Amino acid sequence: MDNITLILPAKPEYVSLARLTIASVANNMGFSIEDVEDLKVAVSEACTNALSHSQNENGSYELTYVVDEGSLTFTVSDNGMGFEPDSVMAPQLDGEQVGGFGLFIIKSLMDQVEIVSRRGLGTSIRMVKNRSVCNEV
Amino acid sequence: MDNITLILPAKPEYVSLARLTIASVANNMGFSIEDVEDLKVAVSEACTNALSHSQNENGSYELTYVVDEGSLTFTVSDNGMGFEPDSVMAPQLDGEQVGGFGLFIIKSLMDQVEIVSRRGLGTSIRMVKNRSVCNEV
Amino acid sequence: MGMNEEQAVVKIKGEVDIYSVDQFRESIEKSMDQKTPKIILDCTDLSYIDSTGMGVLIEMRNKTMELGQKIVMKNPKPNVKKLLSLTGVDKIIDIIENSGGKR
Amino acid sequence: MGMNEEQAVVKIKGEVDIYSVDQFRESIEKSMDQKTPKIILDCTDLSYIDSTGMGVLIEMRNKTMELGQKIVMKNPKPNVKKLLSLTGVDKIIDIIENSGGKR
Ligand SMILES: Nc1ncnc2c1ncn2[C@@H]1O[C@H](COP(=O)(O)OP(=O)(O)O)[C@@H](O)[C@H]1O
Ligand SMILES: Nc1ncnc2c1ncn2[C@@H]1O[C@H](COP(=O)(O)OP(=O)(O)O)[C@@H](O)[C@H]1O
Repeated sequence: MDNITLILPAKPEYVSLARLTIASVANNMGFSIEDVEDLKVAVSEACTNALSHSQNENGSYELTYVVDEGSLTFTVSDNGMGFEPDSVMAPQLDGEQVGGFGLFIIKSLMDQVEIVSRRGLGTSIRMVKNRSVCNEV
Repeated sequence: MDNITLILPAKPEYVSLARLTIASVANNMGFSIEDVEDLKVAVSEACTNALSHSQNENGSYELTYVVDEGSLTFTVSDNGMGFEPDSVMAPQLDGEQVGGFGLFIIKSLMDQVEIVSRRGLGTSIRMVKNRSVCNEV
Repeated sequence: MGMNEEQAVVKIKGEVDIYSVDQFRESIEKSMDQKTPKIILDCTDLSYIDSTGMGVLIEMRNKTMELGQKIVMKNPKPNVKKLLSLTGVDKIIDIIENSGGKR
Repeated sequence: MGMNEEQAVVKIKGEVDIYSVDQFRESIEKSMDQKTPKIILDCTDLSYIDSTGMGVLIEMRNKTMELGQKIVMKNPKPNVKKLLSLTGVDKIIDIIENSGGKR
């Protein structure tokens, strides 16, 4: 079990570093191309939320990747304003709603999602992607 | 001034992540292709030393990148056995010596190098690369 | 950007995320100014998009519809198509493949 | 790996660093077994090398010399050449460019 930590400035231009690093780690683990693309989206959505909803202009946020035999577990943690995960409504998929897709996309693409959030303290979202055997080439 | 921190497992397979991240940061800063290559080598040499000389088998080591207007400052810090930087001899460049090139290469490629090392506590090497105006295309 | 009488073509390149999304919006808005009935977003070189891009696509689709224009996405990669489908954006924006065959 | 009577050719691909350096050494050692007088390291697709690779190059150059063989590096990229020159390895290992012209 290997741990990687990445602390990024809370600025849009560094979200690509989160994608770059997770793609590299997942590639080396043998994830399929499709899974790697899913992981890039999931980590970006979590970073985007850390930036957009955390009011922490000059701050930073933290990513961790935990490399395991059969899975990649990663978390995105901010010190932002927090929220109540259970009160977030599922988006309408009729194409009329402009926002609110982030958490929905993460839950659709990842095998496990856990959100811990405290009002005024921050949010940590933990995602797990299993390396499916049948996806291996 | 933006700060990025990366904590990596002290294992050879993760040194490429150090290269990947510094190349991405330096590219976005507008460093020339040659400078980016130099930065990749310098960060790798420092990581290789952190792994090779730090006896910290199951440990980790830390990288920081500080993005400034005109320069990229980065450090590689380990909790290893430390050494006395002043007692390291310059390598012989007659092609007969197999090792001892790491610090020499770093000093050749970077604009500033500073080593802080404490026996038994660890080593931190700080490197600066200036974005030279004349290198810009 | 290219055009003929009927359609404007915008080439979307690289990654659309929270950093580049404003530029993405602007390039579509710019092509709207040509007032062609059709606006083709050529996605051949679009390697990545996420919810920030989906939001802009919906926004721009609604805006063009009001003006009697229509956005069409051309040749999106599998990962892009997956997001369009997941968010239902493919129900309101037409997608065409490279050959020109409608999906 | 290819060979004719005179020379063995080893294609070196990707990155040589502390992780891949053992594989780099092994591929050179393997080509030594063919006992050709010349061993060409085709570096066309070698994108990165550092001091770990320089160490192996010196080691292998010394070993082949003892056996009456000779290592030649073919078509290294500018960043690779820079390291060869910085460490003086280019003084003991010949470098040839793609055209075959000796440097
Ligand atoms: N890291 C976070 N910090 C605070 N609030 C968050 C965070 N992540 C999500 N939220 C809340 O959850 C809601 C839904 O998030 P999401 O599904 O990503 O859609 P969107 O970000 O487009 O609103 C957000 O509007 C926000 O109120
Ligand atoms: N991070 C480190 N921890 C402990 N010792 C170090 C570290 N970095 C360098 N050294 C010492 O400095 C010497 C020279 O290092 P270097 O120039 O990189 O060559 P090499 O690693 O090939 O010996 C090493 O042999 C080692 O004794």
